[in-house]
Amino acid sequence: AQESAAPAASDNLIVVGYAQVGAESDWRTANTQSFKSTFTEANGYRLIFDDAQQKQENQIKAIRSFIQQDVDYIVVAPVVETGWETVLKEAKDAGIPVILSDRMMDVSDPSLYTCWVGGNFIKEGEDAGKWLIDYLKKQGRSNEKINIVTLQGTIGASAQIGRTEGFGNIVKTQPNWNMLAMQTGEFTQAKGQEVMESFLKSYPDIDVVVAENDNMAFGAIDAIKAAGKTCGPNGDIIIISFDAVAAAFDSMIAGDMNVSVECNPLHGPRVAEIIQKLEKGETVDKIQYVVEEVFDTSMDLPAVKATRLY
Amino acid sequence: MKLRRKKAFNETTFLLTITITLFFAMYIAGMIVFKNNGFARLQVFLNLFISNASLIVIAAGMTVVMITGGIDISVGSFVAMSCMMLAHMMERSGYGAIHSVLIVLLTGIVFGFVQGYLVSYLKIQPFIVTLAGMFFARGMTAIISQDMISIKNPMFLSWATHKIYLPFGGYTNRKGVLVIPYIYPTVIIALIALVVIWALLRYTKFGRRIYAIGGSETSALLMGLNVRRTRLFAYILDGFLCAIGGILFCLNTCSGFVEQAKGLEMEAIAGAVIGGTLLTGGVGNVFGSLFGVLIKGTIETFITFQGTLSSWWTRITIAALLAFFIILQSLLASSKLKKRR
Amino acid sequence: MNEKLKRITHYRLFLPLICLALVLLVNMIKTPTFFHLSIKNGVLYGYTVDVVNRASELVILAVGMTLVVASSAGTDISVGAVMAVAGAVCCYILSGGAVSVNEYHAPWILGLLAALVAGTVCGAWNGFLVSRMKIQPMVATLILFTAGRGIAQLITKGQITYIRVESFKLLGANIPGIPLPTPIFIAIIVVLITSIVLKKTALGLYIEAVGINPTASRNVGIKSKQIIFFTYTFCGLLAGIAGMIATSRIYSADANNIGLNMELDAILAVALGGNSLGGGKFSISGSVIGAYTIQALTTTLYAMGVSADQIPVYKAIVVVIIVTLQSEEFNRYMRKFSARFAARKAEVAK
Amino acid sequence: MEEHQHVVLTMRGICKSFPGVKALQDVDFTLRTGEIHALMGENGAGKSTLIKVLTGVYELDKGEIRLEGIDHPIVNRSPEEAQSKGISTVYQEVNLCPNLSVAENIYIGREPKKFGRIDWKTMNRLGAELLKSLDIDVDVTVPLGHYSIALQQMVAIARAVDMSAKVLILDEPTSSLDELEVEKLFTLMRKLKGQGVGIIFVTHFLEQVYEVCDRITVLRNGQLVGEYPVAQLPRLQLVAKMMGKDFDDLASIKSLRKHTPAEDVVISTERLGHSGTIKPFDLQIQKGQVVGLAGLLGSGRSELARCIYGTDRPDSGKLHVDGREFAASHPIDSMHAGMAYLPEDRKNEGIIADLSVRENIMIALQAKRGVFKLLSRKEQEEFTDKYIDLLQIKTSDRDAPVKSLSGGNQQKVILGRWLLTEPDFFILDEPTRGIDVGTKTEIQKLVLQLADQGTSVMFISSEIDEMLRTCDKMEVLRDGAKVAELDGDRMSQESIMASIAGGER
Ligand SMILES: Nc1ncnc2c1ncn2[C@@H]1O[C@H](COP(=O)(O)OP(=O)(O)OP(=O)(O)O)[C@@H](O)[C@H]1O
Ligand SMILES: Nc1ncnc2c1ncn2[C@@H]1O[C@H](COP(=O)(O)OP(=O)(O)OP(=O)(O)O)[C@@H](O)[C@H]1O
Ligand SMILES: [Mg+2]
Ligand SMILES: [Mg+2]
Repeated sequence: AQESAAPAASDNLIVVGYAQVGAESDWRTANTQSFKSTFTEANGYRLIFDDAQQKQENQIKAIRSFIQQDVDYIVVAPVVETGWETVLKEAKDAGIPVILSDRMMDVSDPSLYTCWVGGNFIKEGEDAGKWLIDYLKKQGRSNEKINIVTLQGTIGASAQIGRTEGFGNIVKTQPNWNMLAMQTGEFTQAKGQEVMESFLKSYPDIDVVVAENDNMAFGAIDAIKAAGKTCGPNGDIIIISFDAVAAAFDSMIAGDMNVSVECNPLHGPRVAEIIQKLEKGETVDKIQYVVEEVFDTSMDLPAVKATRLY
Repeated sequence: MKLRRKKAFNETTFLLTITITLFFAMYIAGMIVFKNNGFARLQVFLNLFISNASLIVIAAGMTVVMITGGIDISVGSFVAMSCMMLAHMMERSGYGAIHSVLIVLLTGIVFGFVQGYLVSYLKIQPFIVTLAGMFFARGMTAIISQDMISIKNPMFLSWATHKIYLPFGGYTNRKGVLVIPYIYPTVIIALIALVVIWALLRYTKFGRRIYAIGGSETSALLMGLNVRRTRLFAYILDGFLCAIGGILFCLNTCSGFVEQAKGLEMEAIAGAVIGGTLLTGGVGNVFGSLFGVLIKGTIETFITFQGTLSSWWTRITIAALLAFFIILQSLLASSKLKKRR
Repeated sequence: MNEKLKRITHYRLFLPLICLALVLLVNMIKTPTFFHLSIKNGVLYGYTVDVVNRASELVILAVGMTLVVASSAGTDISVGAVMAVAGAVCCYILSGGAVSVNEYHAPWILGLLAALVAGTVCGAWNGFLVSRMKIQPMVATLILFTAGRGIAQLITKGQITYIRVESFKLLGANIPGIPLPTPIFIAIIVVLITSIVLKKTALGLYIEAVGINPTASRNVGIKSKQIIFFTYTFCGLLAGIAGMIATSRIYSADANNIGLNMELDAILAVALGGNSLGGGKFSISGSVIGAYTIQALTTTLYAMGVSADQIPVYKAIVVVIIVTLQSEEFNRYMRKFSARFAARKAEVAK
Repeated sequence: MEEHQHVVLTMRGICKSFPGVKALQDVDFTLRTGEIHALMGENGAGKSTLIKVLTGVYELDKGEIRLEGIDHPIVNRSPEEAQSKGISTVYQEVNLCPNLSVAENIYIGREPKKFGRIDWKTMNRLGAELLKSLDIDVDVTVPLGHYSIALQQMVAIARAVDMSAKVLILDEPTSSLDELEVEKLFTLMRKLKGQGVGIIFVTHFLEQVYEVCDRITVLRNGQLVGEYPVAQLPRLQLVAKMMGKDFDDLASIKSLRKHTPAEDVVISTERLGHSGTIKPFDLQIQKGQVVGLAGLLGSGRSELARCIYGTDRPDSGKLHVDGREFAASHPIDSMHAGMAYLPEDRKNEGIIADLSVRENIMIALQAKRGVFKLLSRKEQEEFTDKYIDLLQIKTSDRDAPVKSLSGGNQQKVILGRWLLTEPDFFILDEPTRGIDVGTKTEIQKLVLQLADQGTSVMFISSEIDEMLRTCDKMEVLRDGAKVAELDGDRMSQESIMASIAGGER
């Protein structure tokens, strides 16, 4: 269907409909910003942005509305992975290519979407685990018994599933690591703190806290301090976190957090690249990972932070 | 005796007229504002029904319990539970689509029965009972499975994706594809359910009793109506409609996961109230609720067509339009009432 | 003896208290460490402290919700969102619009006042809709319920605004030298002031009268609309206070999560306290006990390691049991049943 | 005649108690076919309770109920069950659904059907015909709540009558009806009696008892005093039996009046009007004067009272209080100007049901003092006890919720509430509705006493007698306009009836 794409509308702009999840976190806001600053009229695009308020129903409605508005491309950052068969088929019937961002879609027919751009959550989890192995080795604690607790994200979210699985893969290889408990902190600071308080009372000797996003890590740090313990590179408890938002750098600089594994939200330029290729009629890779790094306190964090956009 | 009567008119009809008029006014306004973006296309109108089929049925159930003077805030969670049950049964437990659907319907009846029993026989406040119902259903969803389950059952998918084309209103889009207007079977089911409930409320003893107990429970009791049983049945009917709503919702989303259909109860309540149902009971009409839902849907369509709002402006705009509508309705109603005095 | 027992069981708060006791009893058995208290860094530390501490926002909201329910026979479902607005306003003022600051850009008190004003304004808006425009409470407050977090995000531009100043955390943590967290005191102060005002003035009576029969109340010279307006405004103010505590706990304005789903818990607290959601007679102390019961339940389930998204099931079961025990109808059935049972026993004995 | 009457209903040894009150103790009651049986007693004697026990609204504690044709004692667990056994009832407070149409209220539960669905056309036609036969001409498709209480009462009666039961119970059906309607009701009752229906009739109007009833059962304080054929129980004796003591006749009341009203005008209206209900109205009330408003149902008496008091805002004309122009924006303003208002719709506008007797009594004075000057608990209790005593309010406890009182006693509570504020101008809209003879006299005396102390009173009542006994001046209304103003000797039953009927005067 791509060859038959009609020349763009009278104003010659490429119309892109973007169905975003919501604005539930700083990460998401940075992600939205990345799209809004890439798909500008100056760059030859008209962006129709829709915010689903974290509801899949709303995204489905938005995609249907995009079809009626005759957009050239639909970009979706799905709220959830499942349940897209019907509406993607409608888009396909209308001849509009669909690009996924951030989360995958679980559909029976992969031809329903053109390609996917995003981070690799399992890899993030594994990176965190590998970092911990190195770190413990450096500290000479490789053979010590290490007690770990995990503050999980909202159960069912791709980030939660991927990070839990990735870190779990590494835990399995380390017989001296002991996963004491996993409980969801629903990706929020307040819940993270509440759950951590509970952990601290049930388990007196925790060595490592894995928080599946930065916000929960902040909450955990507060709870640890309130319990009269210390954390960070010079403390009793090692804090491992994900996302690496600006506040996480502050926390690492302050010496509270050990490491944060990046989850890159800047998908806009990457999607624009893909669209340009498609416009030229080229084929694109189905799965495209964005680059992600690991930041820890051994780096020159203030310098790194200055270069970052979110 | 010669009686001077206050001007003959009926609040219900009046509110309904306001709602319907405002809906069309709003829709036409949309066609004018977004005339270059295809708002006037038939499919946009049909999408209102396609996307809101389940909400229409659920709002009808909500209307029934609201007429009794009750409320049901468990519907969103119940829908999530229905979807999860369907997904889990078909994908993990090997049930067929038909069996799964029947089991969900039965669950709806049982769920309605339990809530109804607590409300009518133990006289516990509906808000609290259904709040507990809400917690229960949401938690149960998580207990059934914490995963996201995609439904791939071929029969179910064929129901979900079976387009029913309309013989008119087609157009060719910019990709050169001929787009013919269509609806899904869900829309037809929803409309049938709506008509059935309307007839039930208007033409059966059960229906009239629902209005009676909403108007005055003591009076209904003293007039010799079985208040408790009527109320119990109202909740059972509501539970059944929620189950249908859940199935329609699942046909639209084809998946089950814990966070599904969050806040659906508020949408259903808003739909019913905009449609002229009173939370205090005794007054309401399922067609009003239909238009209430459509108005909400139209507001959302505006937002997508607008296409530049950030998340916060989306929320604020929806709320502002809602406020505008509610206040306008209240002003119209009260000025009319004043005249009557 | 029997008389005395009867008097106690007829005491209004008897059942709510029993419920709380039951929840705590379960703890005693299931989680022996639940009642352990120790002192760390001069601060009292333990699960029970957590319960009382974490319940503070809920207690404050429940007080406001009680009055709203009593006066208007309706609920304010916007309180959670109003908390977020208050937090956002405060952080915006204190940060001067930046995403993260290490020192105040405006005096702390200004931020606090702004937050309270924001809460009050939101409450007044709800009050206006309910009392003047005669919109049904749940629908009237639905507007802010929908818009509130949007407004909060608008203020914070969709980002979490951090105020990394030690003194900002005091409201949500411990003031040095005082062994209990500050929120506990704030909750107590709110409850005390409200109760005293209700006791020492005719306000409580007015609220009940208006809730029971607004027309009759008007006829005896009570300004029903003003009373309803007042309760909503006050509820907004309390939501503002609760929002400040929640914000201070995480020293940041998180528009999406502050006060999330708190409205439901607040309404539940009111009902568990034995208050009718149909308006009229109310008991603040009942609602307060209700609020502590809910938090005790939540903390208990955490302590028992129940997964967060399954917690609602247990909560629902406990709630149903509690309200059933409180229901008069149920007690009537039970009395009848036990009478019949006694009769049968007597027959058998013959 | 007695011979071919047989017993249709017997109640033996009926007991019922509420927390703190023994409402019925060992009461017997017998109803025969084709008789109208008056159930008499003071407020709170237990009449309504007896009826509610019979129809299953309350569960009875002890006793036995037998119905003709059923050979074992029956227990009604709900009004539904009672109805199915042929007992149809009009309860004391109008108990219909305001949101349903008039026709539905008549037929709900037994709607005419066609093809299994409710046949609205037939229902509306039947409803209209039924009401027409009672000489009521209304639009039966309109929600009942749009009509006045009196009409609602008639609809309730029509409903009960139409169910053509074995037993028909009417609990104070006449309290809000005017004489013409009462006549219509009586005609109807006689017709049913002729058809062999047994009718239980509760009323506080003694004349009515002697007009239609065959037999009287008297209750006092929840106990049976006795059952008597009407002919053997003269009026005075009946009253003595009800009250348990001798009773000075009503006729002598007027002589209690010592002073004549002073000249200074307290309230005056100047073309006061309210669109649709009252036409421009001129009225002057002097200090210590009792002014009666007479007229048929819906003639606008209550509306006028409401406009003066400020619950409704007049939209034309002026109101003067003590010579100064006065416009109330809220009843509290009127209260500060010295007014008090006892509304006719007790249930919806008078009592605050869940509050205690004490709170109901003190609330108006409290509102007048302002929210911050709370009456001390001691003052509250003193005041309450004073009025419980003065008005002989029957209640188990001053802190009992007022909704647990009998209808008449609730009315006394409201009266006490206003007396406590010591008003200069007291508007009484049907103050004696649902009040027993003894108390009625007391209230009339009270009105005269108040007038003697300089309080002006506006008295609205459907009983012309009662007004003749108390009023110095009568205003007669028809269709919202004043048709006559009568005072002194020109005030008589005939002249008032003539004005109402619309003769040229
Ligand atoms: N639901 C109730 N709860 C408690 N007490 C009640 C209740 N209903 C009635 N009573 C009490 O029972 C007694 C009898 O009341 P009832 O209503 O039968 O009187 P009545 O004879 O109908 O009087 P009236 O002429 O004023 O209507 C009264 O003392 C009243 O206070
Ligand atoms: N039969 C009726 N049908 C319709 N409306 C009526 C009827 N009777 C009265 N109303 C309305 O009810 C309101 C009250 O009338 P109002 O009470 O002033 O008359 P009233 O002379 O006091 O009669 P009542 O004896 O019933 O108290 C008015 O708004 C009037 O228009
Ligand atoms: Mg009575
Ligand atoms: Mg009147």
